[in-house]
Order: sequence, then structure tokens, then C-alpha cells
Amino acid sequence: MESMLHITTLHYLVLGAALFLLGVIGVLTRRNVVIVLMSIELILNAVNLNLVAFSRYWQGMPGHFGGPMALHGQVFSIFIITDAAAEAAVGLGILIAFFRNKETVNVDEVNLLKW
Amino acid sequence: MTDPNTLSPLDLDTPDKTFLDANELVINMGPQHPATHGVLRVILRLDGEKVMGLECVIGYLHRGVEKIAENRTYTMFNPYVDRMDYVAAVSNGLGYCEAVEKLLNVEAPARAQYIRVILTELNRIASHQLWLGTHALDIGAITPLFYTFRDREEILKIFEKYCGARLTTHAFRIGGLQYESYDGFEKDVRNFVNFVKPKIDEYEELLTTNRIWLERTKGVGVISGPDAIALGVTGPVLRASGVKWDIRKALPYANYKNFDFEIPTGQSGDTYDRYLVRMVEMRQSLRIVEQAVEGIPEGPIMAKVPKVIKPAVGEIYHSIEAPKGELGYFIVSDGSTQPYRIRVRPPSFVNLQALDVMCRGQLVADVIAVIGTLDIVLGEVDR
Amino acid sequence: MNPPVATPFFFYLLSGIMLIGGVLVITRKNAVHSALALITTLLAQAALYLMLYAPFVAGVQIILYAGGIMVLFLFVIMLISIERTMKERQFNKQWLVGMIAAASLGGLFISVYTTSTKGQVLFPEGRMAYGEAQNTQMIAALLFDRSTGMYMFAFEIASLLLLVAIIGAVVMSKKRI
Amino acid sequence: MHEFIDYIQSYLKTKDLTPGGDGNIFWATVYILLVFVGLSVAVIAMNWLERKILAHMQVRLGPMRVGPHGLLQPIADAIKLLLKEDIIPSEADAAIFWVAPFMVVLSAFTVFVVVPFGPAHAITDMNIGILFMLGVSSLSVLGIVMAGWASNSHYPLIGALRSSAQMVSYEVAMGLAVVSVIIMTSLNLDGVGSLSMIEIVKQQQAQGMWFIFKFFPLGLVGFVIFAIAMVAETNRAPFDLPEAESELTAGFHTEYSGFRWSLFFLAEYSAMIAVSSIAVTLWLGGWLRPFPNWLNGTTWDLVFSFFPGLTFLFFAAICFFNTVRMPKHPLFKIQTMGLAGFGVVLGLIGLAMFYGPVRERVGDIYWFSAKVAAFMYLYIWYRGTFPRYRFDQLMKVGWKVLLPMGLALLILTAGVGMRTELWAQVQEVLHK
Repeated sequence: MESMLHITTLHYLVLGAALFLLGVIGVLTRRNVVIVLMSIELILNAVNLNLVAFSRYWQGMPGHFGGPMALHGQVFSIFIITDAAAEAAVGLGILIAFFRNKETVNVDEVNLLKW
Repeated sequence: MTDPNTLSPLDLDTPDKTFLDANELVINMGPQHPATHGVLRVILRLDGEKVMGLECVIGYLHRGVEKIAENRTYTMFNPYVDRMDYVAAVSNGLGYCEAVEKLLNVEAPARAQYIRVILTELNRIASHQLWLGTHALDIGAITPLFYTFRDREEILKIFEKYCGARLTTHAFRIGGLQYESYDGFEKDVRNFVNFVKPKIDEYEELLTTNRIWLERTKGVGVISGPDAIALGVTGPVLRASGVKWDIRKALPYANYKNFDFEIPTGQSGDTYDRYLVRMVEMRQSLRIVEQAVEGIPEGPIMAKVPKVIKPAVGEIYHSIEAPKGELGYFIVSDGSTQPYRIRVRPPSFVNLQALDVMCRGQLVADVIAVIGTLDIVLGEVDR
Repeated sequence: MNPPVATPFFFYLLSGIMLIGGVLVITRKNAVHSALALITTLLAQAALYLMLYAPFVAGVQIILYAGGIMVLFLFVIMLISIERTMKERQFNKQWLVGMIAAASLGGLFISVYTTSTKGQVLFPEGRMAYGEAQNTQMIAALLFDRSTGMYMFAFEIASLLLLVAIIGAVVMSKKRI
Repeated sequence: MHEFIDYIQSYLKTKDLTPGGDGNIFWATVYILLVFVGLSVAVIAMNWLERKILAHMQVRLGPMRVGPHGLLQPIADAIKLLLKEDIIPSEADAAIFWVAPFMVVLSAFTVFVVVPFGPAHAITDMNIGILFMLGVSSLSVLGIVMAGWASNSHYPLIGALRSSAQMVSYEVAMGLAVVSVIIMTSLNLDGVGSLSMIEIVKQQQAQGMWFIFKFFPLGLVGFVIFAIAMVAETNRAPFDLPEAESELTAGFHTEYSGFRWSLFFLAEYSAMIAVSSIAVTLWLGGWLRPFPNWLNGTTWDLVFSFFPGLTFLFFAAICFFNTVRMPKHPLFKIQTMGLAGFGVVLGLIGLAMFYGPVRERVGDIYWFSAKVAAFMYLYIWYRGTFPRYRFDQLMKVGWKVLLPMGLALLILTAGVGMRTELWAQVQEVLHK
């Protein structure tokens, strides 16, 4: 109970892992490409949560990696958000092109390299 | 999404392959829509915001005016014509009275002619003011509406003083006028001319050089002169396309040949040119009114017309330049007191046909601007 | 510096919202509902970032993820008609494989988080808390500063990536180039 | 109980801390309530003022019946809207249809958490203040898209797509203008800028210049870009395409009625106030009084501190002026007496504002609100004057005019800022 009421880095990691798993399940099982892309966003967010939690952890640690300037995790999460934006733009662009040609958004119907 | 082809009988020359075919949108604009000026229904086929084609559905205001005429005497039918283009009732009355006079071979006396011209031209100004206000409102400028209505009120006051009605005036009678002009009529008209001249400048100040107005109207709803002629378009819409055709000059009726005025024309035939043409027309109408009020002769106001009007067997077509274009009356008489058939050529109805040509390839917002610039009145379209 | 208020309560509230949102994202038929669930998740996550003393990341999360990327998603969902896809089968044929893979991954996580602690907390909370007052400035220093900045190159690469993504997206979605 | 009173009083002793910065929950709650109530009153007042001012621009009188000069008209409208049937179309996606207006209202109200009405008059001061404001206000796009989509009808959908496209594209130009200001805040001794709203105003105070005049004309250009983008951002004339009445009936809220519609209305006006307060904070010196350099000194400070009281007295005088002629009809008599009572209340508030401690505390709030009110007048003025842009023209203005201008502005500001910094360093070296 004590560990429940005292929020440590591990709590955030477990939450991140749970979100990651949800994202993985979504990517592997859904047919709708849009929802698959959203699941990928979930995965990226889970990673971000871990990074920021670790950044907080290292800020409280002494030593070379620790200290007030230990914001590398946050910087990384910003890069990941940038990547997510790029991924969403290109992914949705492909989706539009695909939908225009096949009139479907089901991922298991994307079985040809060319049409 | 419904298949657009089953929804409406749109006959379109194959448009280019659209961006997302599955999402071609069919929008039903009207009959209850704030910008269709009454009960016009427009079925729009859109690709995104681009208009691929449209179809007008009319008839929601059909009252069978032409059929009613067959059961009324010539005199009794006179008030009905006011209800067609109800914002330019005086012009309708003038057209009808002159047509019947032509059929009877009588001519209204000179004094009546002058008063008729004054009232008709005032009505032209009122009609254009109403058009300007609503057109600007459609494009998003709300203020001109109130300015034009404030000034149109002065014209309606003159009408009210003259014949007791403001909108459906029934001002003219077959063979001349029923009422002599009231005391101070000339003064009122002169005052009005002086009052409204700076007001027209005021409208122009708000709109003519407004950047947004220019962007919204220039190059929008273009129709070329030959196209306009082919579609039978008349009035300011035709003149803005560069065709100098005004029945007041081309086939003078009433006593318009006595007056000195100019026919404004545009070049490009877009919405902005139509706006400019109508603005100049308002000023020209003021010129005519000024000349007419100076030159009103004394004399009778009613020609000798029999009590019971029974024209000889025959037919007649007479047209005048209504504010919206050529307003024609085709009357067939079988010698009885009632017309055998009356057919009206309403300018709005004919001009409305040009809507499709003018809107293709434009955006939805332009459709609104073009409907506004055509200056249609549904009472006249549907009759 | 104020002491944080009711941290466990807010943590469990927000993580509950996030997990429910995540489950809704992968189970809803209607893609718009999924997107809205995802937005809820993202906003809750932004609040978690604030609890982790990372306000700048929280701001970027709101402005970019919730305000930018998700609007893009909603746009695309509305452009493609979804009535038909809603009537179809929602899960693909390999769903069992996917579940097994996810389950094994979850087992891996659980084993890592439980076995190695041995009675003590794996990552104890950082005791020293540096305030959020200078957070943005410190991130900027890490990114751009002459002496302490070490991510300048990565930053430029990221901008290049964005440029490529813009061009790619335009090329993909234009009907003819 | 005693501790509680101590707790309340402890905040009053701190002079320059926001309740959030002090961590005082009681006062933070009080401030939240105050801002909420003040905002609601402002929206109601704005509703009345817009009708009146627009009416007088258009040679008519506007509301005249409910209350003297229609003063109670907004309240009557609010009651009407609350009593109206709340329709949810049968084909609509009920849940989303239900949530959408709340989303819009929440995002419009939440931004006021960081709006600085004075150095200590804000709910809290965030390190990411301006980022927070832009981010949260951009969330209203989601609500609008949800509303349009959930209505399951063509016009709302087009309206929603239009408005979201418009808001997303003008956010870019807006952001660039904002960043140019953030660069300006870093032109101090330690060369560190700030995103905090309070810090931005304090920088303008420290640099002795409102940022609209900084690096003339760069600050002015940034302000103009923002001032145009913010009109587009709030979907107001001449950029009111999403709710273009003549084209799309009412845009994304066509299917809404009653209470939910009034939420959209509330959100629109509070969003207008929110973006205006961003503009005021960033360029017009926030709570600082006008002419700080030209009319400086304690005497002028005193003179300017009388302004709030004088303004209220002026309003009171207008009320009394309208009660001079007492109408005969008993109903109108009651109205006129009510107006006189309102005038008395205003006058008393005005007199209270001359009292020293009050005067010190309300001065900054007054100047901030006065500047925001000027923007509100601009909004009404635009609406009375301009026709509406077409969608492609709107996009052209956003992407082809404002965006390049913003980019050039950003680069120029950074360049000029670096030059002045270098110049300062050179001076320092020379002095040594």
C-alpha cells in the first residue's frame, strides 16, 4: 500500500508499458489504417512518457548524468513528437493516395506494391 | 453518400476527374436559404468547394398569374402584375398598361407620360438600392443594407403619397393615370434627387474601392457578351458584358426619347462590372428624373379609353426596360373583355438561366455572389 | 517552490483516463471516436508531464499533438467515407498472433519490473525536485547553447525530416503533380 | 479556523506573487471565480455593446425595449436560450454532439489561467505561459470539428472543415509573430528570454518600451500580423466564413439550439477576449499605463491612477443624464429608476476606486481591460465595415502574405536583436 501511495518513477514506467502494449495490440489487430496510425501514436507517447519520467529521475540523481541539467529525456521526447508529426503527415498522405485508388482503408487489402 | 446521378437530373459535360470521387458533394441550397432571395432552390454539385454544376429548381412561388389573367378583364388584371416583380411594381404596371394601350391603339397624354417616367425611374433606383443592399449582405458587408433601405424609404414615401401604396403601387391605369400628382410632388422629387445623390457616393465609398469587395467580385461569375445574348440575358447583366442594349434607347417607349441619358456598359462581364453598371444606372435614372420633373407639361392625365375595354381581335408584344432587364407582355385578344392569353417575359426568369454558365468552376461562395448579382425576384421567376 | 498536492490522486486519475482512452482507441468501430479517445489520452498525458516538472514538453504535447496532429487525423477521417468501413470486420485475421505477441511483450515487461527489484524500488523517486521555473530556458540551453548545447545537429536533422515529410505528404496527396 | 484565516492573510502580505505562484489554494479559487464571473459579465456586456455600436454604425438604434436602452437585452436573450428546447438531431452522433460545445467553452475559458491582469493579478504564472495560451486555444478547433461532424449534415461539416483549416493555417502566422516577441524579451543583460506572460510585460517595463515600438517598424509589423491572424483565429468578420450566414446558414453550429448554441456563443466571445489579451500582453505593455516615458514621475502616476474611478463616474454620469427626463408610463418609470440605481452603483464603485489601497490594486487591471476593450471595439468595427473573404482568398492571405511576412519578421528581429547585443558587448569592452 505504501508503494501505491508513493509515486515513483516505476509507476510511470508501468503506465508507459501498459500504453505501449495497447498500442502494439492496436497495430497488430486492427484493419482500419487510421486506427493503426493512431495506435502508433500511442506507442510513441508511451515512449515519451518513459523518457520524461527518466528525465525527472536523473534530475534527482547526483553524478555526471544527474543534476538540474539532466533534461535529455525531455529533449528526446520533443524530437519524438517532431517525428510523430512527420510520420502522421506522410502516413495520412499515403492513406489518402491509397484511398483514392482503392476506395478502402483496410490494411490487409494493401497487398500489392503497385496498382 | 447518395449517388449524385440518381439524385438530380444534372446534365453535365464530364468534369475532370475529381480529387476524391467518392466524396463529391451534392448540396441542396434552398428553398429556405438566407441567400437565395426568396424560394429559389439550387442543387449544387461540389468538388470540395468547387462548383461542378448546378441546377435551379423553381416554382415554389408559382401563383398562376398568367392563367388568372384569362379570367379577368384587362382592367382587373392590372393590379396582379404588381405582384410579379414586387420590388419594381411600377415598371410592371407601365409595361402592362402600355401593352394594352398599344392593343387598343390609344396613347397616354403627355403629362401622364412624364409622371409615369418619373415614377418608373424612381422605382428603378429603389430596385437597384434593394439589390445593392442584399447583394452586399450576401458578400458579407452588412452595413450597406441599412444605408440603402434608409434611402429607399424616401422613394416609398413618394409612392405612398402619390397612390397610397408603398410596394404594390398599382400606380398606372390603361390609358394614363388615375390620380393627378399631389401638391408638392415636384418638390418632393427634386428634394429626393438632391438627397440621394450624395448617398450613392456613400455606397460607393463603402464598396467600390474596398479591397475585399474587389477580390470577391472581380472575375467572379463572368459571362461573355455572345454567351449572354445566346441565353437571352438582358438588362444590366447584359450591359456589363459589353453589349449596349437598353430598350429605352433601342426601342423607345413612353417618352424616353425626350430625355438625355447614357447607357453604361462594362467590359469584362463579371460581378464587379455589373455592380458598377447598376451604380451608374442609378445616377442616370436621377438624370432622367431631373429632366422629367423640369419638363412636366400641363394637361389631361387620361386618354379617351372606353369604360369596358374590348380590344379588337389580335395580338401584341410590348417590352420595356425593367430594372432587371427586358420585361415583355405578349397579349392575345379574342375580342372579348378578357384576354385570351397573356404571356409575360420576365427578365429574372431568363437571366436565371445564365446562373449555371456563370457558376461553373467557381466556389460556393461565388454562387452566392452570382445569385445576388443576377438580381432575381422569385415572384417574377415563378409568376 | 511549492510542494506538490495530492500527487497519488492525480497520478491515478490521469493514468486511469489514459488507459481507458487507450483501450477505447483500439476498440472503437468509428474512427472519429477513436481519435477523440486518443485526444483525451494525449491531454491526460500532458497533465502527467506537468506533474513530472516538464511544462515545456507538456506545452508542446498540447500544441503539436492535440492541436496539430489530431486535427490532421480528424480531417483525413472526415475526407474518407467511413460508413462502409464501419460495417466491415474490424479486426484482421492475425489478431490471435497479435494478442500473443502483445502478451509475451507484456510478460517481458512484468518480469523486468518485478524480478530485479528484490524488495527495493527499482527507480526511486528523484528526491531533489528542480522547479519548472527555468525548464524552457534549460531545454533551450541543451538544444542551442554554445557551451552546454549538444543537440544542435539533431535539431537540424529533425528540421530536415520535417521538410521531407512536408514534400512527401504533398506529393502523396496531390492528384497530379 | 485561526489557521485558516492566517492562511488567507498570508497571501495578502505577498505583493508580487500570483496565487498560483504562492501556492495558495484559497486565493487561487477566489481568483478563478473572479475571472469566471468577470469573463461572463464581459461577454454579456460585449453582446450588448456589439449590438448597440453596430446598430449606430448602421443608422439604427439596436435593442431599446428590454431595460433602458436595451441594457437588459442580453439577460433576456440568455433566459430565452436557456428555456429553448435543446434539439439533438436524430441522425447525429449524440455523444460527440453533446461534448463538442463543452470542449470549445473549456478551451476558451482555460486560457485565462495565465492571462496577467496585473503583476500579481493572474491565477498563476506559468513558465510556458504563451505556449499554454496558444496551445489550449488551438484545442477549440477540435470542438468545432467534432460539432460539425457530429451534426451529420452537409453545412455544418463544410463549416467545420473551413473553420479548422482556417484556424490551423492562421496559427502558423500567429506563432511566428509571437516568437518574434519572445526574441525581444531576451534582449536583457543575461540574454535569457521568457515565455511567461508576466515576465513578457515585465521585460517591456524593464526595456522602457512596449514591444509594438521595439525596433520600429518590426514590432509594429509583428503586431499587425498578429492582429490580422487573431481575427481569423476567432472566426470573426471579415474572416467569418465558417459561420457565413449567407452561404452556410450558420456553419458548424447550424444544428445546435438553445443552451448548447449559447455555449458556442460564449466561447466565441471569450476567445475574442483571450486573443486580444495575448495581443495586449505581448505588444501593448499589458497592465502598464500609457505614456510611461513621456509623462513620467509620481505626479503623473497619481493622475493616471485616478482614471479607473473617473471612468466609472463617467458611466454613472451617462446613466444619470438618461434619467433626467422621467417618462410617464409606470413601466418606463421603473426602468428609469432602475437606471438611476445602476448609476448610483457605478458612482459608488467609482468613488471607492479613489481610495488609496483600492486605487493601487485596480490600476493595472483597469489599464489591461481598457486595452482589451479597444480591441473589442475593433472587432465590432471590422464587422460593420468589411465584406467577407472567400475561402481561397483567406488561405492566400494566410499562407502567401502573412506567413512569409512572419518569417521575414522573425529573421529580421533576430538579426537586429543580435546586432544590438553585439553592440552592447562592444561598448562593454570599450568601457573596460
